[in-house]
Amino acid sequence: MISVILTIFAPILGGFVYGIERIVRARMQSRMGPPLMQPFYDFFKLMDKRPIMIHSFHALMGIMYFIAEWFALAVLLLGNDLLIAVFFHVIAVLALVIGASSVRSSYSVLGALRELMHMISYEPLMVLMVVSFYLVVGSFDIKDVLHYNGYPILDLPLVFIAFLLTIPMLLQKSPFDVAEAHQEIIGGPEIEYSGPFYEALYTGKWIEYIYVFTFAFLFGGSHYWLGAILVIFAFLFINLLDNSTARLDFRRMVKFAWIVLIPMAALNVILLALI
Amino acid sequence: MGNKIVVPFGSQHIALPEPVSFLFDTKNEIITNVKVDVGYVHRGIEKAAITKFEFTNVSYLLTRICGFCSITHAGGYHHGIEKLLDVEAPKRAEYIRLIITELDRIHSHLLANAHVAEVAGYENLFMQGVKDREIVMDLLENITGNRIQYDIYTIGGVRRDISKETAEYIKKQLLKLKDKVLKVYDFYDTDYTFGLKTKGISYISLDDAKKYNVVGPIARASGLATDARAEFDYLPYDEVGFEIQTRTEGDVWARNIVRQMEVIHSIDLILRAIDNLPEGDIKVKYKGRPKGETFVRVEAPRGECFYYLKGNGTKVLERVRVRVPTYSNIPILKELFVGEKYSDAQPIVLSFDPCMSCTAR
Amino acid sequence: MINPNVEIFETTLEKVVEDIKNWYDYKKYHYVTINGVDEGGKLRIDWIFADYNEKNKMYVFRVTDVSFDTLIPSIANIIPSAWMAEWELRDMFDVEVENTQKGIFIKDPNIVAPLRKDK
Amino acid sequence: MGFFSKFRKKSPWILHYNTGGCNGCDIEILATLAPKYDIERFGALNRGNPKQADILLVTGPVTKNCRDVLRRLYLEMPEPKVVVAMGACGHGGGVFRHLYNVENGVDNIIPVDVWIPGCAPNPRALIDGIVEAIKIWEKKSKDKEYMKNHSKEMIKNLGVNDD
Repeated sequence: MISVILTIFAPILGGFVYGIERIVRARMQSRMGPPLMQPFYDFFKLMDKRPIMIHSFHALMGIMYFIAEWFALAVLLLGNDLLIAVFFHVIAVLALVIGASSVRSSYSVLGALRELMHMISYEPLMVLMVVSFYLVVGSFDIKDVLHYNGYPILDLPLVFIAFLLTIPMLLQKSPFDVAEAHQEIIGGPEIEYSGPFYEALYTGKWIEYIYVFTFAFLFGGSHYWLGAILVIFAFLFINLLDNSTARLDFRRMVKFAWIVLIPMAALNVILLALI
Repeated sequence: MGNKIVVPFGSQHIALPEPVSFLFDTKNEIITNVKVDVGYVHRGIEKAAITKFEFTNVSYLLTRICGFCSITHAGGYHHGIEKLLDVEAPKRAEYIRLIITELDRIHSHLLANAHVAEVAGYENLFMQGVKDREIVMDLLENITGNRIQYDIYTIGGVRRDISKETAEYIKKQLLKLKDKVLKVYDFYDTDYTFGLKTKGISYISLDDAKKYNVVGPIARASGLATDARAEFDYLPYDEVGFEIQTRTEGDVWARNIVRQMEVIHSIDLILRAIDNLPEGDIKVKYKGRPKGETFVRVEAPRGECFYYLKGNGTKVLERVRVRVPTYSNIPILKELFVGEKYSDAQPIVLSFDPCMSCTAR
Repeated sequence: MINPNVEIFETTLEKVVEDIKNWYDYKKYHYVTINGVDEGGKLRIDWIFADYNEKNKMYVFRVTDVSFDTLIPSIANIIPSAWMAEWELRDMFDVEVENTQKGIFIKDPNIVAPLRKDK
Repeated sequence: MGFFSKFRKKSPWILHYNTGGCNGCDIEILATLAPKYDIERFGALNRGNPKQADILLVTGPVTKNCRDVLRRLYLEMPEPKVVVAMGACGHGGGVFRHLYNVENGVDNIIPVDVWIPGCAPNPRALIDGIVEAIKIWEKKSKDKEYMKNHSKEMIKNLGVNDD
């Protein structure tokens, strides 16, 4: 029941997470920052703008991104296979990529290509993480993970660290905000969306927050307090990282993911399988 | 990624405060060719200075060439026109001019450095840099009455004096600023990701810097010790002990470091200037009309600024020629892009601290 | 009057490139800019240089009485950064300079040679 | 959409374009983003993207080379939108009035709603101008101006007949 409510209200919850994040970021930069409700103000403003679309397919792909993102979250929360949730997330990002590369703007096309680089970097790791959950818990089902009596974080410390360092890639945060890169390609894939269509992307991002932090929560197993601590830790950590790093090149991101993060997670999985 | 994508950078772009257009041909995000258009800001100031304005008012026009180095333009013009009129500003006025010029340099350098951090994706460093800069802006507002366009120069002196209390206030605030600047300096110097983004990018060798006649912090970052403050007599820099700051790395990182070093040196210069502030008038009367011609070099925050003035004994000058620092740095900037990544293009452009409104006038 | 430390080399349009080539040493001198002055129907062009080592010292190669329809030689192959000043000279005075194009600053075809007094 | 208009005044996204000013105003815009003035308190962000912007912040006299870019940016912004002209140069050219390459002010090219005086305007003046712009923006949105077509006169002024 709680997961149904969580799924339905995921955009709203994600909006609040984003609002908190904007305040935290502003305070870290010694600013006041916007009010907590700011993302919703943005949301309602965008709804009232005149809809301008490049072509209908482009707009459709923007909405597809939002729907697939929500669907991935629903699959994740409503107790289906974790692996399927990961694949639905891939579909969501692919919709974004296809939409972005269907227009002529070079920023949009560059952003789409960079978004693919993001996928190459983090998707193998997501799959590895799900597999490691299977090895620990013995099931792909979220319910079993949440009822697992041990502490997955103790079995999977390296996977957790690798996942922590992947969050900046998933949520477009500073060392790896390559696809969004506001000062380079002005938002990348989202540049050509406007008004209500941009809204779909904007809220899709909020859902992604919930999607990502759910995974962080799973590392607590049945100990929900541990999960909550891990989520708060992950939230603060990525904000700190966001505020203390410069943006790196996409080549460096892919290298980092494949040379450091994936071997690290794989090592954890191998050790787990041996023991 | 992508066989050949043409990426426009400007004339409207979030990383650029002013209109300049670069058109990059990229292949896998590596730049293979570049087209530059610097003419967006051309307003025709040189023409207006010799037709519409009398020599007493030209200064107001010339300071509005650029908001960053407005005081340098006023300095260059007034140094030249005072030569032509054969007046000499009193010592106290010269010192006040020096103080304002150096304060202007500090705020310009801090903003330039912060902007490089911003386009490198390091938003927090931008915020910290600009936060410190507000101290200087307060000082400037305190002394001159405005934050950006000061117009404190007048022929034969300055408009406003620095009172004893203000001098004390400046000293106190500058010492505070120095601590803060040293803190941020540490970040520019040692931050790992910022180093990854800036070290070794767009390297200019000493030989290239000389061949292309690079000026300002860009030249000094390559080890070329050129500075109009040392090479031309226009303000009492010798008396306050000016030294040229150089680095030898010649990349984006070194340019930031040079600017940061200059900020600290400028703070020292101002402190010394305030300690030795001579007593006396701040303005002398002049008479006559400008006649003859003169060449002036002054140091703007971005480098050497050249002025040529020619008067013919009437109220209106015959020729005003302004050659600004970015003007002589654009040729090498154009050469630097080829072979660099597109994601490094913004730090490269901003590390030159380009001033298009100066360049096109 | 003129600054006491400015050294002026009077030369002619045919010889100026040769003169600069023989004199210029990029390790010692610093190219500043090219400046044109309209002296009542005739153009005066200065090639201005400064010294890295000597304080206040400047050198000027000066060609006077250039009519507006002569071709002005380019020094861009001696000093690679000189092209900008040459392009600007062309825009501002509507004179022909070797290897230049119109339109670095002035793109409107209605505006011709703003710094010339007869236009 | 009366309900949504309630939230309108809290999220102005800014597009900034310099049309040939002296940078002074642009420095102040950067200062406004920075900690001391922090315009994000009001929800304002510097988006740099005409398609997602609500307020067009123009600085400087419009030079002839910048004119077309400015016009295009204005047309690319979806309605409702507000134009703010910042600085003395924007008001009829300022010190650059009647120079040969200058178009004398922003309102010769696009319709302007708010003027911010000063050379250069203080960041406080800029914030005040943005607040003023938000009021006009709200009114425009209530009048559903974005549902109407541009008047013939304005289309002529913008020169988009043959675009």
